[in-house]
Amino acid sequence: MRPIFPVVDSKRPVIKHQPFSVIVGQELLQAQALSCIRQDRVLFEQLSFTVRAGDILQVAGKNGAGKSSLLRLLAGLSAPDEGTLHYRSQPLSDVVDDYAANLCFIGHQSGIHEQLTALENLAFWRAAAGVPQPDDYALLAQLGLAGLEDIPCNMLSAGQQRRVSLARLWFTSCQVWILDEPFTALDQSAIAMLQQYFLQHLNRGGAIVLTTHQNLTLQYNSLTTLELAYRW
Amino acid sequence: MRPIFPVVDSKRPVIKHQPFSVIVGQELLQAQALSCIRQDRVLFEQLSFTVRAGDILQVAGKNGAGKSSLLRLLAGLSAPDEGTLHYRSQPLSDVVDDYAANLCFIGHQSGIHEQLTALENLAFWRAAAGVPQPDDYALLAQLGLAGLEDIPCNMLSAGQQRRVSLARLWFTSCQVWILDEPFTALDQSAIAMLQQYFLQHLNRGGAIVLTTHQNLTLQYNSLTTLELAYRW
Amino acid sequence: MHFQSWAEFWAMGGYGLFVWLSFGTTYFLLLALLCYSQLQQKQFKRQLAAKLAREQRVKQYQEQSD
Amino acid sequence: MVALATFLQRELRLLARQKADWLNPVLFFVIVLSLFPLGIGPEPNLLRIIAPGVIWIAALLSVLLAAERLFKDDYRNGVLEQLVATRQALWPFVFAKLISNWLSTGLPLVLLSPLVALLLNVDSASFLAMLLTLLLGTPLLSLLSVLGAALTVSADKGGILLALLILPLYIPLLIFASAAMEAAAMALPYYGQLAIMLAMLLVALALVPFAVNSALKINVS
Amino acid sequence: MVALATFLQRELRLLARQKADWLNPVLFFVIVLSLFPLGIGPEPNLLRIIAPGVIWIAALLSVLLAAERLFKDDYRNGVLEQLVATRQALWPFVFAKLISNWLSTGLPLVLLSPLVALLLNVDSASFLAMLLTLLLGTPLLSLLSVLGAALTVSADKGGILLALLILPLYIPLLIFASAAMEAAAMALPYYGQLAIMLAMLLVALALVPFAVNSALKINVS
Amino acid sequence: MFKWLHPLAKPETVYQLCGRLYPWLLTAALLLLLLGNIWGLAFTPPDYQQGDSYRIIHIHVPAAIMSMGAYSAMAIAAFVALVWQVKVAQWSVLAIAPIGAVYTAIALITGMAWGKPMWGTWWVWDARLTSELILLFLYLGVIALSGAFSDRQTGAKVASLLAVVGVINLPVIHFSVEWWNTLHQGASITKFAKPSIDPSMLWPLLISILAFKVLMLALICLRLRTAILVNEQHRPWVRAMAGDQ
Ligand code: HEM
Ligand SMILES: Nc1ncnc2c1ncn2[C@@H]1O[C@H](COP(=O)(O)OP(=O)(O)OP(=O)(O)O)[C@@H](O)[C@H]1O
Ligand SMILES: Nc1ncnc2c1ncn2[C@@H]1O[C@H](COP(=O)(O)OP(=O)(O)OP(=O)(O)O)[C@@H](O)[C@H]1O
Ligand SMILES: [Mg+2]
Ligand SMILES: [Mg+2]
Repeated sequence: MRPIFPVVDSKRPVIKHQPFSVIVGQELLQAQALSCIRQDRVLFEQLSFTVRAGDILQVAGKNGAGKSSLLRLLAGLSAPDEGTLHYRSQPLSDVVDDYAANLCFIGHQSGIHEQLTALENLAFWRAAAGVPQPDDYALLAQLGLAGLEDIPCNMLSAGQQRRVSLARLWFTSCQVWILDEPFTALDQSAIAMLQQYFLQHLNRGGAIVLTTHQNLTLQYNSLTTLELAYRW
Repeated sequence: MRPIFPVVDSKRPVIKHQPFSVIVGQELLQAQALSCIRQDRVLFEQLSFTVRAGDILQVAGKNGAGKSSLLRLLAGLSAPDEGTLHYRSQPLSDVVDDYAANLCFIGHQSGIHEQLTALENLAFWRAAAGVPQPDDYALLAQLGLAGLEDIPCNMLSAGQQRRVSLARLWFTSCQVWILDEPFTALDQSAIAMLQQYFLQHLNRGGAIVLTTHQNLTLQYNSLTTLELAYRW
Repeated sequence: MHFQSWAEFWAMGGYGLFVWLSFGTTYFLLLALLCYSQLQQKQFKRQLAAKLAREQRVKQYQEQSD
Repeated sequence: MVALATFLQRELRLLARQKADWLNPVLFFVIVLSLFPLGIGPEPNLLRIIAPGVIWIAALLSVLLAAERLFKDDYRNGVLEQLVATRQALWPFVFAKLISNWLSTGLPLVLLSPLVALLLNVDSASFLAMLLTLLLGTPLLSLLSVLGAALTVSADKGGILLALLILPLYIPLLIFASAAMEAAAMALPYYGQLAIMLAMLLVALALVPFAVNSALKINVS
Repeated sequence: MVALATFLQRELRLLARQKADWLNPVLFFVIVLSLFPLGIGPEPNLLRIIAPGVIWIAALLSVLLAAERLFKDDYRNGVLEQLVATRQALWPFVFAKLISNWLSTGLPLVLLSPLVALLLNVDSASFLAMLLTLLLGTPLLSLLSVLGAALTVSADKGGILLALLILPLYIPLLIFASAAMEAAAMALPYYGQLAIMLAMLLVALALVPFAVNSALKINVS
Repeated sequence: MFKWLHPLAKPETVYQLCGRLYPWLLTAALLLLLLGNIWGLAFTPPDYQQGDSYRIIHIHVPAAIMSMGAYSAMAIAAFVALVWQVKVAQWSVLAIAPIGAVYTAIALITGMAWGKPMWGTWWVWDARLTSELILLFLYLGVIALSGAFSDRQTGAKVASLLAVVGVINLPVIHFSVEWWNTLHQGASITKFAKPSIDPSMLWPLLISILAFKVLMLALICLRLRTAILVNEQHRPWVRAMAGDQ
């Protein structure tokens, strides 16, 4: 049985991150001459960029420009029509397992099961990530979900569901985060908190690729914006 | 068969709105001492407000404050636990059919069928609203979906799907719009266009109730913000 | 009293198995339903008390963090 | 009426797009029927005796499988919610679903009946009875399954709950339909059974749409 | 292993939460079985003859119906997509699904068999055979249905496509299982049939997880 | 006219009323049950045809009759709930359903245990047996449906709708099964015809029927109280009560 009255102390850091072996500025992901074709339409062509440890890459562009498609390519969920991807200077296909183990991808869909409670969803993702020792009450309280830990997620509001989904970022030890519109449905305070946490991750040597239609409001050291044009 | 190359003239107004009989400033919706209980938690209590023709009411608040729940109450989808709703000074339950005929509700979900094309979805909603004479190619072009009219909506990007869903606002002749986070997934230009269109509707004597976590950027004459506190 | 002895009573004229099977299951099911319903009520009352106390704590926590 | 026509057109278009939605129940029907000779043994007499019951059980199951998805998509993407908010458009929507459901599952079963008669050694007298009972019975089946689908749209559990709800309601139909076919096989008249089936159909036709309507309203609120 | 345990726990918790997920297949099984006497007629002898085939067909259908939802939820809300992105966690996920599927559908059918024997007048010799075939056959059934569910998870068509994919694979199982029960009813030995069923089970156990794994990967990309 | 019923729509009143009635009803039911069953088991002569096996009648018939009675009670409550939106009625639907299901199961089990010595088989596909089995399925359907939604209110409403639909279907089932059976069987189960009951056997039977009825009322009171608490847990009076404990 779980304790009914978890001791919540919001000052204490919830997770002690084991720092991944980082050479700051090391090249993590290199895209060379990527192109993506959907429905016989070229979304983008000859796209090359590099993501280094400590970088945050914001993929911008109008609706339908191909941001989500690019992110799915980077996450290894689909293969580029042309061009190559390298992870730590090796072709992605050779090191796909290493890469996957170091990657946290959260897509348009939240990745939480609606019938399960927030706690149970977190336990699932912990196990998938191989992270032990749950301290999820504190984590959820920190995310503003105190008291909602053990009701099925379909009874949470849109933004609360999103918070549960993003909670994964707080215990993952992966270096590369790929996030498709993480700010959807979040209120302003949650967005601010999330961005603060992004900063921490970058300072630890992590890398983030994300899309969002809202502006990133904090001061990032190495923010790159990749503007995709909507091509017909 | 539909013409393959429809003649699109984006200058021409797509729909001629039959102006609803409006007395500007007339009281449309009155909420008196509303309260709402979800999962045995009181989300809000003793909430009273009035929506007049020409008003725009932004329901604000943190995630889980009860914004969506309030909007569903106002749309007649669920009944308030306490308090009453009046439409044009009559109890809502007496005039529910009149009210429904004058109401356009678009919720968190987009209300478009993923297997159908944009055109087919619009045809469906036209029929439901009882609006004849489709000129949907022009409308979709105006919404930036030119060339995407006849592919199934599950092949559209998130923002494009949202645009299809919102297209309904362009042909409805309803006076009251209730929109739950209409800006989700839209890019900045689409948000600007939508707000411009809100202004038109308000000037015609329409009324809008909406939620959004982004700020409304235009100058509205009678914008009211209703701040719901997150209560535990 | 129709039966002469207890043994005869339990035997039920050779139909003991069927008679006692039916009466047994009947009483068992009725009793189970009764206990289950009562248990449900008790359990819920306990849950509610716990929930109220928890609410208190959440309020405290919110006040602290404000 | 305009709305009904448009809605029906939409449903038919969806069926044309997702051919599996009507092809699969039919194939399922045939496959389940062909399982019986395999499971029970190929003696023609035995097959003929069990044919009426088996045909109707297979028909039920295939219609049931198809019904589950009937409102699910429209519920999930919010169409249903927004239709309920407009109220008057709900009626044509329900009728369009009913009609398209029968067209896509009941009608193919009727058209398929000659093949089935062949598979299970049904003689020509019972074949006529089978055709007639299918014609009368499948619309009733559609009505019941649409009702079941409407009751369970927002339920967390899937198809089996639907089956559980519908099967008791369906038993009278099964009894009368297979009785009619048996009577036909014994060269007895079976107008009585057909009349009762017709009566049940009419009653259901009058009542089920109301029930569906309010079930949908309850489910989205 | 840790992951497998957690995942299995998650599945079991889901089952405990959605009791209907395992109760309904069982009820469905019973209800379908009770449809046969209603449709075919209540003569005990006839029922006894068709019992083996009917029991196995009902078992198939109930497992099939339950399997449909197996991956659907996880697909729709993006769990599957994100699991595939992590790769190594997919294996325990698949095994957890397999185990929980059998626990929630196959096992209850085995436990229910005495009742079924009663309903359909099965004698005690065939009852033993029925128990044994169910014990060997339902895991195979689970494997096949999980495979079907994985293959169809992103298909827009629902359960019926699954049924189509699985039913042909299932025919050998049906034939051997009902042959074993018939042999038992005639007091003949039926080790042969059981051995073949065991062999099929082992082969499936070795191959199906791979197939499921790659089916899931293909479906999300 | 129905003014006196009005307070009964108020959950708190019903809660207190049920609380007051429950102990009395429960003791009365237990006493009546003991009286009827002991009388029927030990103090009546055996049936000249069925011997002592007929004593099963003292639970079989009450359970069978009340299984149907419970359904009508449930259906009426469901109808009231749907038409007049009376919340208490809605909760009583879910309170009654398990009771009805248990009674039906008892009728089935005792019937089977009686059928084995009388007909030589545990189960035949007779009309009355079959329709009782279907009744059990209907109950289970209502229970399963009410539990299938994450929102309690929706579950209760949908289950009420199903209960009402089921009641329209009940006579259809009844007659179809009756009619279906006579086509095939009929002769083989003439034993099922009403045995003409001796008054000395009738009294304990009547008492047992009454006992089952009163027990049902008691159980409804108990379960309805829980339902009221669960559904009104946000009300001050419930909270105050829970805080006291
Ligand atoms: C599983 C088996 C059985 C079931 C489901 C069953 C069901 C029922 C039902 C529903 C009733 C109430 C009828 C009414 O009030 O209209 C009933 C009454 C009765 N049953 Fe059974 N029964 C079963 C077996 C038997 C057997 C084996 C006997 C005796 C040989 C028997 C004797 C009676 C009698 C004497 C009555 C009361 C007479 C009457 O009210 O018409 N039952 N049973
Ligand atoms: N599953 C798919 N199959 C075929 N085409 C697709 C699919 N998903 C997207 N597309 C096409 O690719 C284009 C880009 O889609 P994508 O989802 O990448 O856009 P996006 O930049 O993420 O837009 P948004 O800001 O709306 O999320 C769209 O115009 C769409 O037509
Ligand atoms: N279907 C439901 N069943 C039970 N409780 C619910 C349900 N939906 C929401 N709630 C509860 O009601 C509260 C308010 O939810 P609501 O969706 O109204 O919030 P919101 O203000 O729209 O939040 P967001 O900004 O995240 O969309 C939530 O905290 C949630 O716990
Ligand atoms: Mg996108
Ligand atoms: Mg909301």
